[in-house]
Amino acid sequence: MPQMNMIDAIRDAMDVKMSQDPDVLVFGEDVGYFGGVFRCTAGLQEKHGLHRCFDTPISEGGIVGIAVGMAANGLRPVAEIQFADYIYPGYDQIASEAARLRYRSNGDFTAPLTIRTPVGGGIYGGTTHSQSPEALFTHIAGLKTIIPSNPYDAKGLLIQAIEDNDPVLFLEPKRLYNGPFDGDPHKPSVSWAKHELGEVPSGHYTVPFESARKVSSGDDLTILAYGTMVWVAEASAKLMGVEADILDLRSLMPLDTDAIEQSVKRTGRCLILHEATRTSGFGAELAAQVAEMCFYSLEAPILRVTGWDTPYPHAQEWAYFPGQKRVCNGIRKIMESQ
Amino acid sequence: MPQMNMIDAIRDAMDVKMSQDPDVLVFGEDVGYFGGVFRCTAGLQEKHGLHRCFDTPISEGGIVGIAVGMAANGLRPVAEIQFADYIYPGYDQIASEAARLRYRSNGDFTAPLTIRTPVGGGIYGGTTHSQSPEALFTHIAGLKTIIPSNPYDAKGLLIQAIEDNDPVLFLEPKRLYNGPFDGDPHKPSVSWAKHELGEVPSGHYTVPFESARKVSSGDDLTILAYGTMVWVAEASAKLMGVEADILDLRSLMPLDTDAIEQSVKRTGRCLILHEATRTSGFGAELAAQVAEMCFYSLEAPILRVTGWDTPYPHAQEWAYFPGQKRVCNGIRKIMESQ
Amino acid sequence: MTKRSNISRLHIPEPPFRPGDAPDYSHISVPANHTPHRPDPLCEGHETSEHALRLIRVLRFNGEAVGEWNPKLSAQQLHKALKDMMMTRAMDGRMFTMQRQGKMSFYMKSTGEEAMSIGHAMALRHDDMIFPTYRQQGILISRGASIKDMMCQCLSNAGDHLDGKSIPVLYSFKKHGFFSISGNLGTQLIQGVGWAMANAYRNEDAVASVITGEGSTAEGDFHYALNFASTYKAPCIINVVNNQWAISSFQGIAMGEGESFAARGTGYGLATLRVDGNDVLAVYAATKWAAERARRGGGATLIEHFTYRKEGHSTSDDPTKYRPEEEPDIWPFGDPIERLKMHLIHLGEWDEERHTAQEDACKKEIREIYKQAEAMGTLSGETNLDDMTMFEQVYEQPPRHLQRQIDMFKEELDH
Amino acid sequence: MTKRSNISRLHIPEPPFRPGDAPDYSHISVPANHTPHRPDPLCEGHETSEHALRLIRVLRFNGEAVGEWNPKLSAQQLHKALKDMMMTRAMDGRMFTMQRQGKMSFYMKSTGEEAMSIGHAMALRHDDMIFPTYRQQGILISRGASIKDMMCQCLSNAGDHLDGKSIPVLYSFKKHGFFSISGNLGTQLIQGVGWAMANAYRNEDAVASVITGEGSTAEGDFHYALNFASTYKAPCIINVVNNQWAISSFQGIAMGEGESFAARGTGYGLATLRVDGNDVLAVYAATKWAAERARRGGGATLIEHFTYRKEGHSTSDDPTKYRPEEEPDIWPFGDPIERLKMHLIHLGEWDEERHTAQEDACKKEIREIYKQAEAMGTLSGETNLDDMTMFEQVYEQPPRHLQRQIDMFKEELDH
Ligand SMILES: Cc1ncc(C[n+]2csc(CCOP(=O)(O)OP(=O)(O)O)c2C)c(N)n1
Ligand SMILES: Cc1ncc(C[n+]2csc(CCOP(=O)(O)OP(=O)(O)O)c2C)c(N)n1
Ligand SMILES: [Mg+2]
Ligand SMILES: [Mg+2]
Repeated sequence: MPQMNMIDAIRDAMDVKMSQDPDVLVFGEDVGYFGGVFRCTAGLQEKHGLHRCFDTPISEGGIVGIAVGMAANGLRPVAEIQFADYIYPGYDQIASEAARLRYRSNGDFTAPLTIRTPVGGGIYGGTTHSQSPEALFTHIAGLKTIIPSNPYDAKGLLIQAIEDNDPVLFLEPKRLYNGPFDGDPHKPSVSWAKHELGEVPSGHYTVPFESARKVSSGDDLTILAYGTMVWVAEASAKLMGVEADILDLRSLMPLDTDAIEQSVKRTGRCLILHEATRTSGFGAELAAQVAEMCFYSLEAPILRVTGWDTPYPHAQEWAYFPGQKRVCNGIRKIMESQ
Repeated sequence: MPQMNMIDAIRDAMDVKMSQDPDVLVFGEDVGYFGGVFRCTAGLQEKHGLHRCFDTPISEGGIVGIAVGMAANGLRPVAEIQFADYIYPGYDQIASEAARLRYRSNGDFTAPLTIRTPVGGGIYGGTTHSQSPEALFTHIAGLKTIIPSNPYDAKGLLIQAIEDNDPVLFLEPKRLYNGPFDGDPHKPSVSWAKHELGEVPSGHYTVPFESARKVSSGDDLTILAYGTMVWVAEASAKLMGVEADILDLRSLMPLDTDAIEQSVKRTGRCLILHEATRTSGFGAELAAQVAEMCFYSLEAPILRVTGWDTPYPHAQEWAYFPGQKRVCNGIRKIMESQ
Repeated sequence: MTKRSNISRLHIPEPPFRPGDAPDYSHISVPANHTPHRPDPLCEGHETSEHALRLIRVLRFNGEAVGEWNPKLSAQQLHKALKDMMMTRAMDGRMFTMQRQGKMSFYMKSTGEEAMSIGHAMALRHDDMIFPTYRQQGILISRGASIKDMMCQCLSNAGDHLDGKSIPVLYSFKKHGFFSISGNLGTQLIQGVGWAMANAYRNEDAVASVITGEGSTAEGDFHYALNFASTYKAPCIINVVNNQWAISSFQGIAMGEGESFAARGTGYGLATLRVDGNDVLAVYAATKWAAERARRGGGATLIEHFTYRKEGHSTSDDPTKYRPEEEPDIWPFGDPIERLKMHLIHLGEWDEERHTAQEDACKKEIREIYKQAEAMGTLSGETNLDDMTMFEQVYEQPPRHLQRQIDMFKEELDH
Repeated sequence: MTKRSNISRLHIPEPPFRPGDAPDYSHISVPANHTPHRPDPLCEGHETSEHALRLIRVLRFNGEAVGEWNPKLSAQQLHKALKDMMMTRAMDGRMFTMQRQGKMSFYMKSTGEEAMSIGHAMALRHDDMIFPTYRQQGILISRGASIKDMMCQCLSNAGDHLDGKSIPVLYSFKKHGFFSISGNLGTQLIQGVGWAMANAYRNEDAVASVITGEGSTAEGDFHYALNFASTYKAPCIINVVNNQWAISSFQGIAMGEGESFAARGTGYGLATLRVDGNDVLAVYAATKWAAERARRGGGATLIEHFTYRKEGHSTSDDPTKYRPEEEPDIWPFGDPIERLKMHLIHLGEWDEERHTAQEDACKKEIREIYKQAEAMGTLSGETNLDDMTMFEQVYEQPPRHLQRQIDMFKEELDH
């Protein structure tokens, strides 16, 4: 089976769909001839033609706006926003338009579009190249929000997103593009080359939404994570020597609440991780649901380990990032409490 | 003491500040000669002059953008966004700029501005005149988010907001402009005229941020609410005959977590209310904090009673709105569980 | 109270007249020969930069149709245009009254602006998708949409195809090439450009027409639309309906020091036309020119339709609070229906009697249709809509969390 | 690989040359007499619409300074301009190398564009606030900011006034009238207009100058800035630095069918100038004209600075991947430093020897300053910054929830 990093897998997903379906086209800032600042669209213009993979003006609102119009007109546009930190000029077109068109027209018009954008820190990107804004989108009814943690899921979920008949926001943890990352920036970086999740089938396959991936099984506690934090969770659990039920949520909206409920009802302990700012982050929704669904099974308070309620600093990146130390403290607190 | 409705109180707050401080100016769509579609700025242009209360182009991004520049240059602009549903074109200027300027310049520049905007439903405004987007802003570090539930608080909190040296989003529950609303649209509407919270001192006074208002005291359960839902909470508790500790949060960011913790630790039961869509609403953050802070005191699951995860429908407005019936069901569930 | 003093160097534009002032627009000259020549629809964009500053007119006030822009419509087409404008006005009148009687939550009239809708719609193909604002109900009437369906949408009753989800006048009629109207201003301009790009991508020759009020040109989406339309030569028409008012703000708040809204397109290299929006033949001619340009690969045209909003912004405001009561009547460009009537009379095709008769007939027909529509329900009375519809069309399929909320709501209904 | 074929009607603009092509810009004529006349700074905006399509130039390639725009700077001013441009280039060179050695996370050069920064800064008053992009470090050097402080910001060390919060080159120097640079493109354009409105509101005559790259003109904020500046006659200068490239996208992606970026201002009724951005005297003259217009109540001017980005976008890209390697050298407008050098030599004020000597002196001085800066720490080694600074300046005072997080972090450090 071909071995791919996450960039290759994402590119391959678009390539597969562009080859299968003439209605699929790709655009965004620097995605055409250059192939994208992270290379996710490299070669697509050469292979599929100028009109199927092209550069846009630097206008995130315009990018999402034409995507809505194209999608309503029968195409399946895949738009790239160069960094999630720059998606806000397009926020109105996403929240008020893409996510609302089906509802306000009662199905007369729909917007089957996909917006891809890199999220998360770990590359010294500072306040405007590191953000994780997922919670600003999971609150929007009519929108789906997806975030893979590995090449295999990335390809399968992206193909699913392109085929979905509702608008999908596809978040790509940029720190995972080239390899898994356990949260320790001092270790030599690992690549996907020899990783089993770097084994990506060629051709078409999908990974369903609304279904979490079981990363590891254990009875000590449940750890809910997504994106980069999945790898930090795994490393931290090992470090702490706990048997953790780690769920990679993958699909934040819609969410696999069944998997969460089953796991926490069994373990009675729940740790929630995300890189985003704490207050009103997606962890809040997860904690609220667990607190309601699993109240009678809980043996310890639900804890959130997250980024701080500050912008993402540049030089203090690793003091902001919820690394193994912070996660281990969380695990310890949860395991100690009864 | 003068009796005011919420519109008068909000106008009076601006009038007081404009009279005291030449650096305070007011602008927005239709706020000048016309006095605003909800009349909140009526008479301010006539009294203070064309240059201190004026109309802007229909450009929420531009409105917030000039506010940031004016605030950085020493003024204290008060900008009106005609409906919160239309704030999204200004989202980037709020989240990336107003809320970030102080941090990224390490205090070299700041943005002491206030953005006023009406929120909430109950006036048959449909999907684009009814939204409650508070949770999209409480996630933004560097921003403060305030929402009053009565004329007295509205004036005191707005003066506080204008005097605050950080950007403040001031949300005005439009259904409360003319009177308290207990959630029953069939009852004749009540006015602020004879209501004690309609007694608004003339001149300058402030209501502090980060401090909740105790609406009623009781030992049966704690109800966390803000804006319109404060009144629905009070009516529903009465209807159910429970002794409820009802907190009007008023300041969502920063939040009065002490008041919440003390109350829930005493009552052991917590109901959270908001009109906004459920998933990733501000209720999620409240539930997460209560679940963590009060775990050992909780005798029942924390429940959220909210609007549904749909856009705010027009004709089905009262099926969407979390009225007394839905709130009473929540109270019943919480009181029944042990 | 009239205009405010300003003691600051900060310049704040003010309209020429406020309530209490005696409005006088004699300075707005309406020269018969103001009309610029009609260039080849495939000319260079900058060859139309002068057109952005002048005004394309066909109908003289005396009823003559003159100049090279005269589309020379058949009598039958002229009669249809007149009838459609009159039906639009009759419907607006009726719905406004019914809103005042509380039958619906809200309504918006297009009085004085009917020529823009009707002339524009008649000049386009039915497969040309229009992205309208809430003030182009005339397009639906011209394209033969069911007026009853439109009324049912406003009444949010069982006959509303939108199941009451949207507020009145935010229609959606895909089958009539009428895009779902958003309550958010401006957003559809760039969507229409995307729609047009999709047509070009598939090598189809249908065009898209997007419409905005002059006030909404201040939104970023207007800039996106002009920029993307220019960059990708999108086959579309970008229409600015300058009806002088944006709720209470006069056009100068959006315009600033600019000379016209059409001129906003010049810097983008778009073709730019400015047309007398109360002249249905001029609107038709300009639209035809732009549609041909777009269809033949010439790219986008920005058209400013210069007209006047005769009534309030909506049922929620009283225009005499911010502009002189008599301003609508002394507006120098006349009334679009009157002007087409004069033309038909001038052609010997029409007379006052028949006109009055048709006016009554339209009112009667509208009253009849309204009766049938109201019979299906009203917001004030019974909508005859199932509240459950509120959960439909959020997504193609309701995810689990929405299913749970549907169950919660059912439980709420049972309690 | 060179340009792509397109089998669709959807038009996608392409740059004239890609890697593998032999670039040829002989079609871009640089006529000495291309310069339009210098109107009264208080003229009507539309009197400058021609200026938006032509190019203001003062420096001939032979070193002569000609025409009515010639600011006739003193020899001392000319020497300062040259020195500041050379220092800017020397600093860029040094910082780029140090970034390559891993001393800092990122860097951006302004090579080829120094004239815009230096000429613009020299023509403004120190109390005129500039809203720059990340490519105007020359403004700080011209205004006498400490180069060591700038370097410390890039190194995120103890000498960084921003405590390492921001990535390299996103400087903030209020005391030098240099606004905090945002990583989000375009956002500061409308903020600068607001700043200028505040000056006017207080009846002060300081102006604001806002700067954007040509690619970023596609953001909504550019439209907001032009529109609000026009509506309120804000005393500001809106600068578009057209350096032909936006990372890998050529200027045509943002420009579309437009004729120039200056022309984008015409429709708003703004004054519009287009200037040879590699001609420091022309930049100075245009800026002076616009500043006088703004100061005297004439409102805003849009200036397009026509120049060329000689190096990569930043340390993160390799420009030979998307444009011909030789393009920077054959670009017909020459190098701004060379051109001023020629002028000084032409005046008998300078010669090659002194120039080479000054080049070495600048490099040496920069190396010295860098040594001192690096001594205060580097991102790769020790920043000597307290991680706790991360929690400062989120708000004026940390609210309780932030206090709790500070305690959590302290606990984390102890563990
Ligand atoms: C984004 C947004 N901002 C504000 C509003 C509120 N609003 C509705 S209509 C209107 C005036 C629009 O004026 P104009 O564009 O001239 O159109 P007209 O009503 O004159 O046809 C305003 C401000 C809105 N619907 N959407
Ligand atoms: C809102 C936003 N979108 C995208 C980016 C990513 N980005 C950084 S610089 C750049 C190119 C800017 O080009 P231009 O405006 O021409 O300025 P130049 O770099 O040429 O000086 C892009 C796309 C960003 N920083 N902000
Ligand atoms: Mg209007
Ligand atoms: Mg550029």
